[in-house]
Amino acid sequence: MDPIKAETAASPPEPAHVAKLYGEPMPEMPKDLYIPPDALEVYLESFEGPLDLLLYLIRKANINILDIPMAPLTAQYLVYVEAMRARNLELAAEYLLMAAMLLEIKSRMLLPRPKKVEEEEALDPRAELVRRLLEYEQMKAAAARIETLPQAMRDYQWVSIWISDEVGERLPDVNLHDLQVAWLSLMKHARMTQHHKVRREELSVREHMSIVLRRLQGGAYLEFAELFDLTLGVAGLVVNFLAVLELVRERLVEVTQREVFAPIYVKLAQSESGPNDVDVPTIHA
Amino acid sequence: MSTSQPYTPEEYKRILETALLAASEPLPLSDLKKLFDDEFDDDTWRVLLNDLRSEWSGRGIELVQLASGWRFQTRPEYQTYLDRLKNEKPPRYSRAVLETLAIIAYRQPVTRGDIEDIRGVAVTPNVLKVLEGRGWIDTVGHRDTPGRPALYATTKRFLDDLRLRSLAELPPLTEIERVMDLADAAQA
Amino acid sequence: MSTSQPYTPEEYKRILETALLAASEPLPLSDLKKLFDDEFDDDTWRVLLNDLRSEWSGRGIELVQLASGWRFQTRPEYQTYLDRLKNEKPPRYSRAVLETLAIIAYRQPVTRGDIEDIRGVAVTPNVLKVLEGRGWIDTVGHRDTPGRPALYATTKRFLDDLRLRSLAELPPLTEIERVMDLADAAQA
Repeated sequence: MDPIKAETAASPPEPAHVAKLYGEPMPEMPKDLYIPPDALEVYLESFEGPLDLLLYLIRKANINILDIPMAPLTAQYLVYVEAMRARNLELAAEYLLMAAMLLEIKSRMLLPRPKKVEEEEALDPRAELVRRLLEYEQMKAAAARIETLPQAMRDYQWVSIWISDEVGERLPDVNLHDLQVAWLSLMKHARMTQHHKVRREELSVREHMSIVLRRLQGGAYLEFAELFDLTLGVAGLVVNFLAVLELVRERLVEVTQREVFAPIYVKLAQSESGPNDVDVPTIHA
Repeated sequence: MSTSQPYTPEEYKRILETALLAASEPLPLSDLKKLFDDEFDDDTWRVLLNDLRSEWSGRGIELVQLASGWRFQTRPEYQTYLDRLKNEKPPRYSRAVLETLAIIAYRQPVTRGDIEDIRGVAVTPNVLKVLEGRGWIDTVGHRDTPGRPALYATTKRFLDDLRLRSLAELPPLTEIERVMDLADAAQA
Repeated sequence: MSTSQPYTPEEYKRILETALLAASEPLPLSDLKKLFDDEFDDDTWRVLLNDLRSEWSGRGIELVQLASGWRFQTRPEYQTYLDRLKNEKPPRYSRAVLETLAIIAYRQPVTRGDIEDIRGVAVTPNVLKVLEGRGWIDTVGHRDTPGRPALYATTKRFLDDLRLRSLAELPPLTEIERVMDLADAAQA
């Protein structure tokens, strides 16, 4: 039997078990409180402690928690504790402590109330017990509420896709600003030694130098005209031409022509034949 | 896609989505902002995230905002299917664990002694270990009393796992409080 | 969605997608089959999975089939964004590497000697290896001088990675020098 279920089942008031005013005897232990002996162990162990057991007894008997009849409650409590002891259950010290507390409250309730001392309700010996019972009941209810909240792993899953890091090692990012800064520091350094004036136009010339050199890779001979990309427009062609001239000037390419009006060929400057082996006329710009 | 920046809102959203799908933890806005060089104001971010959230409506996973950030999670309606793939059942916590958790959640920060006072029984170390192991509680300090007992509180992870954005979203204790009000009234 | 079975192919696909998104390991077909009471033949499964795969094309994550099963994973192109969320600082190239790259970009084709002339210090082979390894520079020829030194130029990959259409889009040097003049003026 689950004490929580039993507690809920007890909530609609059953007239036979309605609590009387304190001082009157409690009704007999309800029949459904009877526990088969083999189940007793499991049942008793399902209580979370003396407060839980007391709450169960109070709710089961439909007692007003604010006006607990101490005598019958204490009696019932002791029955359970005795049952636990008889079953050799490892009885937590708290159960015995609570038993002592209940007996103490009960005895203080039996003392005649000192009426002359102007009605001090605070002196009700049950007050502290009631406070603890209510607080525990509140937290017990809160625990049950929390359990109903959707819970990760139980009611839903987190999504965490596999990260495919084929790249492996993380490569540094470089952006234009980095290049700008690098160049700036170079120029600063250069200024201290000599003055370098680099014009913007030069860059595109140098880009075309790289392009032409790439096309000549592998020792290919290209006809001069083939070096020019007609889609570049006039300005582009001029840059293209300047690039070829610059390549010649820097002796990076050789331009050859067998005879006047024969096709002009361009190839990478070669050294297999030796730099001084000039058996064809070389045009130097 | 390269190291430089993308251009269209679609591209921003794809990157954002990918980051959120791949994250192993909820991502706070401050982290999401690291994704792009461009700086958007918070309103733009909200639009971006809400857009993404509505793109996913009606699917099996949803974008949620939690205590510690944004995260994708499966919708509870799909759990019944996902359970079929699981070999083990999710942990079910004992009443001792749940009550301890409730006390820490609603009364934090509390010491083990506080918990024992409320529950009326000793708290076994195992109960606290279960909750710490799940990352739901941790020690936030020590009370300045003899023995300097540890003070426990719930973590952001606890809120995240229960889909709460803050402790204020915990179920209110009103029902029980109503009972207590009645008690006061009865005494008066 | 309830415990009863879905009806439309769309619903099947949504459940399948959700299971694959939530899985922490690749899911073999034998596992995926547990999702539904209905039994499909392997062809139907293939269609279902391929459909799902194409739905995700063009996104930041993709459905892939591995030896051990199916799983969603991020596309490598998005790695650079995901890296930004990691706490560790992004690696940086040394000043030597960046300056060498700048010289090759602006003055190409250049030899190692040219670079050394401009930088005023020796260029270690490692610096050029780093840039070649990244695919940002290569040898486009040899200068016809004693020793026939290699001529370095930037590659198309370099332009792509920096999202440039041509070298002409590099920050013009005039601008850089104006900045420098301003800096000098400010110092003076």
